[in-house]
Amino acid sequence: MSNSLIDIKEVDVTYPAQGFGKKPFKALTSVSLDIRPGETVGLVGESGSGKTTLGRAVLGLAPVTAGVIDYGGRDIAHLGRRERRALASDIQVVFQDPYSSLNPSLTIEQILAEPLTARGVAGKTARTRVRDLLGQVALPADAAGRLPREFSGGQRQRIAIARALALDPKLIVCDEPVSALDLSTQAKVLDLFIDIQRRTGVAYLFISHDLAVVRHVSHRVAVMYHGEIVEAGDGDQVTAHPQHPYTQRLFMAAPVPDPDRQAKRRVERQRLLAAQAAAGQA
Amino acid sequence: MLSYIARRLAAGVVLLVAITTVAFLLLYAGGGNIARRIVGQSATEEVVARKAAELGLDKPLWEQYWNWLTGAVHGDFGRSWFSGETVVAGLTSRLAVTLALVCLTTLIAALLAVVLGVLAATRRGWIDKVVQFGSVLGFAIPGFLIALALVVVFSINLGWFRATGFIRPSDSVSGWLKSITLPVIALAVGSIASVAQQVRGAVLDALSRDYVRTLRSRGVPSRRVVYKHVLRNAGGPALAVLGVNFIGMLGGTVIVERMFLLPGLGQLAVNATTQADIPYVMGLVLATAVIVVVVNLVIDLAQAALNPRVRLS
Amino acid sequence: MSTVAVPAVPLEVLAEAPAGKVSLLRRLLRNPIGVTCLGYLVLLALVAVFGRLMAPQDPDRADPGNFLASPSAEHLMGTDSTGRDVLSRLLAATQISVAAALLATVIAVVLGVVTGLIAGYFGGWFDSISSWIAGLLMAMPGFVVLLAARAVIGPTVWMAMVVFGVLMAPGFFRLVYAAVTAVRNELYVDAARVAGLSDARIIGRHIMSVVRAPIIIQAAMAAGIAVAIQAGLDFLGLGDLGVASWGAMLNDGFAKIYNQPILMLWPSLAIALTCIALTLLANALRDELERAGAAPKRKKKAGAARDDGDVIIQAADVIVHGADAHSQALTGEVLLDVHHLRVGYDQPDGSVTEVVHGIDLRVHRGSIHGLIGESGSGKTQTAFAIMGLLPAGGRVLEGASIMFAGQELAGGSEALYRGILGKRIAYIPQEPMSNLDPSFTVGSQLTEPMRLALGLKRAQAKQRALDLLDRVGIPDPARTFAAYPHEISGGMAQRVLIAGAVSLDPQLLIADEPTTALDVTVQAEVLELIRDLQTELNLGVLLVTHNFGVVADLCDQVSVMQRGLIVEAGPVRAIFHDAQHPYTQSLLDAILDDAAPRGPLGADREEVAP
Amino acid sequence: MIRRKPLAIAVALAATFALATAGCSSSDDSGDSTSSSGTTQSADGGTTTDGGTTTDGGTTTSGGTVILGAIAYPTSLGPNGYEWGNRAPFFQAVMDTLLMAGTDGSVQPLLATAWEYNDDQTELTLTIAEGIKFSDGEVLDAQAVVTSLDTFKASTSPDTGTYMARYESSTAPDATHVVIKLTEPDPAFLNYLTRTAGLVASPASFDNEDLETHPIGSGPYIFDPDASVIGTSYVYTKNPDYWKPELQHYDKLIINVFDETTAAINAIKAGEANVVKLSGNDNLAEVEGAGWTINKNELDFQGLLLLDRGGTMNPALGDVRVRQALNYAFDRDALLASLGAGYGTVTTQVFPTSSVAYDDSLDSYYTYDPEKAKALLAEAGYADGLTLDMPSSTMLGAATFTLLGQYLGDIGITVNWTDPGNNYIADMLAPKFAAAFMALEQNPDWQLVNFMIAPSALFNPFRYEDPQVDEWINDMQYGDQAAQDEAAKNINRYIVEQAWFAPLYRVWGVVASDANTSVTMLPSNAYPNIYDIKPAS
Repeated sequence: MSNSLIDIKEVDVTYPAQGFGKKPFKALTSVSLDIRPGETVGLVGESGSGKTTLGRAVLGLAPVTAGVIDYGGRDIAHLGRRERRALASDIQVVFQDPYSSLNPSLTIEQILAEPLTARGVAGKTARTRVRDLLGQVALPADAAGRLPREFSGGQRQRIAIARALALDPKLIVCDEPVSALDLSTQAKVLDLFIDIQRRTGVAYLFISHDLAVVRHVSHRVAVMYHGEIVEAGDGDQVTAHPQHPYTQRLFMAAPVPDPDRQAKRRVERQRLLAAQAAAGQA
Repeated sequence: MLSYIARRLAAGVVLLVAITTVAFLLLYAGGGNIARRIVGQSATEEVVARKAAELGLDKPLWEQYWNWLTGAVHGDFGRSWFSGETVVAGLTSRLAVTLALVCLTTLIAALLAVVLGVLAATRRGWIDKVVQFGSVLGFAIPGFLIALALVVVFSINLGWFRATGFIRPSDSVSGWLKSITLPVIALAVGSIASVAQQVRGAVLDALSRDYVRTLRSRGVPSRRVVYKHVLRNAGGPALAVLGVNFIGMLGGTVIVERMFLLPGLGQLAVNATTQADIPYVMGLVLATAVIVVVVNLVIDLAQAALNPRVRLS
Repeated sequence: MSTVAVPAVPLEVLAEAPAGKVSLLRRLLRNPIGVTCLGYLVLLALVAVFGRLMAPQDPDRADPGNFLASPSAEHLMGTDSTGRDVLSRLLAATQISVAAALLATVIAVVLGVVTGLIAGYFGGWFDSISSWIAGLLMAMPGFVVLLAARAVIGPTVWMAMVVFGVLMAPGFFRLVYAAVTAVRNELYVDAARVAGLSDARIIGRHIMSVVRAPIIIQAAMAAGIAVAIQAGLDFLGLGDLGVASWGAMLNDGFAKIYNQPILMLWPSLAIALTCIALTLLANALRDELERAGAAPKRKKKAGAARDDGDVIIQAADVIVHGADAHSQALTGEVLLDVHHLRVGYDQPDGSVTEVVHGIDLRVHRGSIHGLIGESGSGKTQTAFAIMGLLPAGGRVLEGASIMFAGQELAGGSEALYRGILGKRIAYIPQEPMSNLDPSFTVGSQLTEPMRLALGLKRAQAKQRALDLLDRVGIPDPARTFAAYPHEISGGMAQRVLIAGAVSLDPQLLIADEPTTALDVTVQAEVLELIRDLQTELNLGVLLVTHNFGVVADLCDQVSVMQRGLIVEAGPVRAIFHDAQHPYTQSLLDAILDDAAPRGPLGADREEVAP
Repeated sequence: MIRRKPLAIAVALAATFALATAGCSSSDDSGDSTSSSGTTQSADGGTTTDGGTTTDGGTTTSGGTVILGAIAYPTSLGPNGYEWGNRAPFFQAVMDTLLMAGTDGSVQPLLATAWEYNDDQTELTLTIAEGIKFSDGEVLDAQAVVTSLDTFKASTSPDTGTYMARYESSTAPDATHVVIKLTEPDPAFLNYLTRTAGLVASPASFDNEDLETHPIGSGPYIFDPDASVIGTSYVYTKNPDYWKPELQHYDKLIINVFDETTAAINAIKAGEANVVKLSGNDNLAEVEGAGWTINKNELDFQGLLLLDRGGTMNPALGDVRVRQALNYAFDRDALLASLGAGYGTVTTQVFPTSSVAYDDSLDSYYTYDPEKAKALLAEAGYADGLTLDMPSSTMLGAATFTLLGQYLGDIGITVNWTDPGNNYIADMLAPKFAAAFMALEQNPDWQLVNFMIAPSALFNPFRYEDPQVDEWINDMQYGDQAAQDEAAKNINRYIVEQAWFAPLYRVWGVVASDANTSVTMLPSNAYPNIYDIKPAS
């Protein structure tokens, strides 16, 4: 597509073997996906499906062994360290774990100013920007001088978002950004994501295992299974009327927060499993 | 498993060659006029020259090393330049003493440390403080002070143990015990507490693991959980510390050996090295390096046996 | 996922990465041992710098007419074997000894840290070579190397310390190497990389900040060892007796131990005190780090800090819904009756931090009672309290009652629980992997309680375990029985834990977030299993969860917990359809499942506010 | 402060307390000599009748075991390691010497029952006792003696260069006579035959592979290599067929090597030895306090060797006034008290008291007179002081060099100390230093002259020659006894006046013995003859 921001084409990721006599591990097989400017593409899958690897491939943190990741007309899958660094202002990340994604020994200001000073922004300008960023994620300005451990999970995730925003990126890879959060916090953070997107026009590659979360934030959704994308399409299409047997199972497995509807869902799920087993579908 | 051991041993051999080469070069660089030192102050220069020729010290360095190496490969490590005994015989008798010392110390340290460490971790309170404090003291008090205090009290004043000398177990087991008890205590004081400290840490760590609670929820008594499950999981780190201590003690016994007049490796090491008794030092370096390689291998194997997640590769 | 095979203690410290340097120093200053040691070391540093100036007499001036004098007004510590003033000498010697120890330490740190950082961060050939050299150095008999080096370069204390520094470097190398390889894959390092930081900057900023504290600890230990080694060399007469150092003084004193034993006291004291101070300082540092590291960990689990301000929850009236048609159908006897349960943790200062503030809870035989709440609400603490398995320091406070099948368990000892845990109350934990002992096979962990509690023979226990594994849906029970925990998947492990929980025919099952760590499809299967077992064995179940879907799927009764209190309780339908408490309502509102999908890009319609 | 306390405290294991107790119990022992009863008890308690390298008290009047303590061990028990001095007992136990040193300084017969020089003193005929066998069964005859002499001559023993310097050859005209040819007269040759030069080993043993660790002789004891640990403990058992049983006093003889003075003192206090050579005299009170006897001789002098008397390296030392100034610089009494614990005699001469050349007025020829020293230096043109390079060594104790440097500094001489490590002696003899501190053995006259005075002497590395002295040396070698004595006296006085050395004091060499053992010292050797170590009657 000509108007896509980033175009992932038939990408393979293979991790080299650990030690002699072991097989290399192929984490992604011929994955293709595109993201348009200002769009959220949800990526759903269970652990080991390769969804996180795809995010890391986009970030340049996973070894792409085949295929192309086209960004702004050039392949960013095989950049050198220096060129990759230059991309920092375009592609950013928010990780799942709000505890290990912030260096515990740096203050919030140091963390947020880091991408700025790395690009040569002067200290004073950086400080102003940090204050601005904290405002954007609805944290008080006095947060700047404190350490990550003084914040709750939700607040930390806001800090991580602020860091991702620091360089005004075009794309943020969000790797399970709310799955470690409590229910009520999760909703607030998701709204923050959507709000920021509306204001800045940033695109998200939004990775999650939770169909409900993905449906809530995504314009389009792709489903991953065993290192491949098995189904992709508009959010409500994929999440409400899944076509692929795996997506159907996934849809049925999530319990509905209503005792009576869930009782029905349970029966439906059993029926689906039986039908799929009969049809011999994987 | 076997191929792993073989690979480790092969790597060990490479290590040995490297170590002996370094040691040889060091010794020669620092040897000075070795022949003069062997024959002493009153010998004439002519005798010195004759001594040098006798020992091959007049040959080029590479030739001396080659001679040593070919001899060593054939199991001939030569004779000491300062005592005339064969290096193999000398090392064997010294190793018997030092290994007895180190093994006994390690054994005692391990047993006591495990008991103390577990008690400190599970009971906390005063015993915990004693272990913590003891480990600091044990680390800080120079070994010879402990040795001296032991001699003054238990051997000179009470006459329970020997102050000097070594009795072989083949001659008299009780005599052997009398001659080795104080040195072992002197050596163990330092390591018991430090190993106990490590065990304590490892046990505390293991105790905080989720499976401890789950096991107890199934009705497994907490004592059994500690001694069967926690201890096994804490065993790895403790073993590593014991291994390090063991290796450290190989040379570190020298002070105790001197104080108690034990014919051990440490004493030999000091004498041989200061005199530049090259055949002896080379044998010594080789022997200790072999022990180090073997001990490390044994520790790694033991850890693998304790912890199924450690893969040998 | 796996925190597997991390080699124990030092990494434990750095895994709980430290807070900033400043605050660590500040905390150290609040630690009485730490401040004492620091004080001593500062004093030592002052003496090292100004010692010669402070010396009342010329430390090198011998007085053969007045040797081995006992302490007197003129010579406060007496004189040595050549009549030099011991006090002056001790002051002067401090300089040499401290400088020597510093030299060795600095060399070890610089060498070990630089190579460790490079090898650990970049890996590759430098990694292989430096690791090999470190191994080589560690296999060298250190003492022999020191002696040989002494023979080569002469008996100067400085060269000996340089060599010793090199010998100690592998220790730092390994420490830093292990730390770096552990940190290299931390998310914040990835984040820094994505943020466009150069490698040098990442190492300097992120990696160093993590390895810094362990390095300081190890350096303190190393300095102590260097002091001791230097003294040891001097003691053996292998040192540099020409310069005044503690070791040289010790050597002199030891030679005269039977003439003037007090001569040995002063250098021994200096050496011992310095070693003790350094070791204790290292210990204090480590303690502070562990404390600092433990704090957020606890928060993570107990969740003291929250997003939504500081609302203080009073023990207001619990909103209790009456029974409905569904719940009336379940009329099993009351299995567990918890009344006014309070859980507190003893603090070092003697106070008690209360985390559960007096709750009532009832579980009937044959029914599932859901305890729902967000992290830190005290639901897990409640579960542990019922089983008498609160972590160290935690206890059930006065006035609580936990009646289980007519027996009071509150505050019960281990002996009281002996016949109850496992046999009558069973537990399913949250994290399947960490709840299996990694060192024992699945089979041995399953059969151990059976043999202990039921007195089964080995073969009987094994048969029962295999049956149970089969029952919980494990495809190849024999293989799983013989496997170690790390060889099976998370879903399998959870099934194993469920099998273990029901293995002793309990009446009450306490399941603490039993599906949270599992994938959705696996979760559905495990929920299915729990429901089947519950019906089959007519169990009472206390299900702790934060997931309303799970509650809707399984529970008959629900209690909603917030901040250590139950705010609303009742039959499951009442909670879902008729929530009264604002907190319950806000939770239900946050559920996304019923929210409309966002739709394609450009549809540009209003999002549904949660 | 009393004796029970150490136990309680040492159990507590507090560092400083442990130290203090070590202090109390030792320093109190002097006043607490009853404690020696405890010590003796553990000695003759001797409940450990273990074999091996142990003691069991050795309390019996004849037979039993005697345990000796030594401070040095031979580099080899074969001819390449032959050494006397402190190493004498190791050899004397297994091998007989041709002649024996008497406790009065005389030369006594042993294997050789008679000896005779020819007129020009270049041929020595020895008569060998008959019917003696080595412990391996070989016969000890004249040919065996010749083999031993030749083997020693060809060996790399430290002694061979000195003792065999003038040995040309020897022959055995018959089974009981040995004729030794010298290249020139050697007045000390008979002395040498009481030492390493006179050791006779089984000729068959010279071909043995284990010669270095298994000597075979005809001596009173047989070496037990299996029970011994080379370098630490040497075990000898009684030779049942010994030809001169009156020299045999024990069933078993053990020599333990004490590297550490404190270990030696501990052994003495714990009663784990019978006779101990002490490496220093710091603890004599302690030893006596344990009920032991101090046996002493004065054998070494300690002082500065002013080697560069010709001024080739340091011109200042070529000036006799500078050398004399060096002699006036030291307070010898204070040095002896401080460095030698007061056990010794200050001296300014290098000849021993046993020598005819000895003159007790020469013990105080130079007094402590720094003013005079400065005046002499000024006179020699060094009013502003001078610099002297000297070696130092930790082996000789740090205190020595501190004090020497200080005294010299007081008269304006700055010493640059260099520690050559293991090469102290090698560098001194190279020669790399104009002067050096040293402890040298005071041998009988002719030996002494050839050791440190003659142009070819080992400790005359600059080969300094003085025609006057050369003449006296010639008299000593070729003259009759009276001429020899006269020459020795002249040499002694001359080199004191010329300040060839700056001797400080003679130190006691002490061999301590317990109550059960009697020891008679030799005037000329550090260690007594093992024959002179007997059960006390």
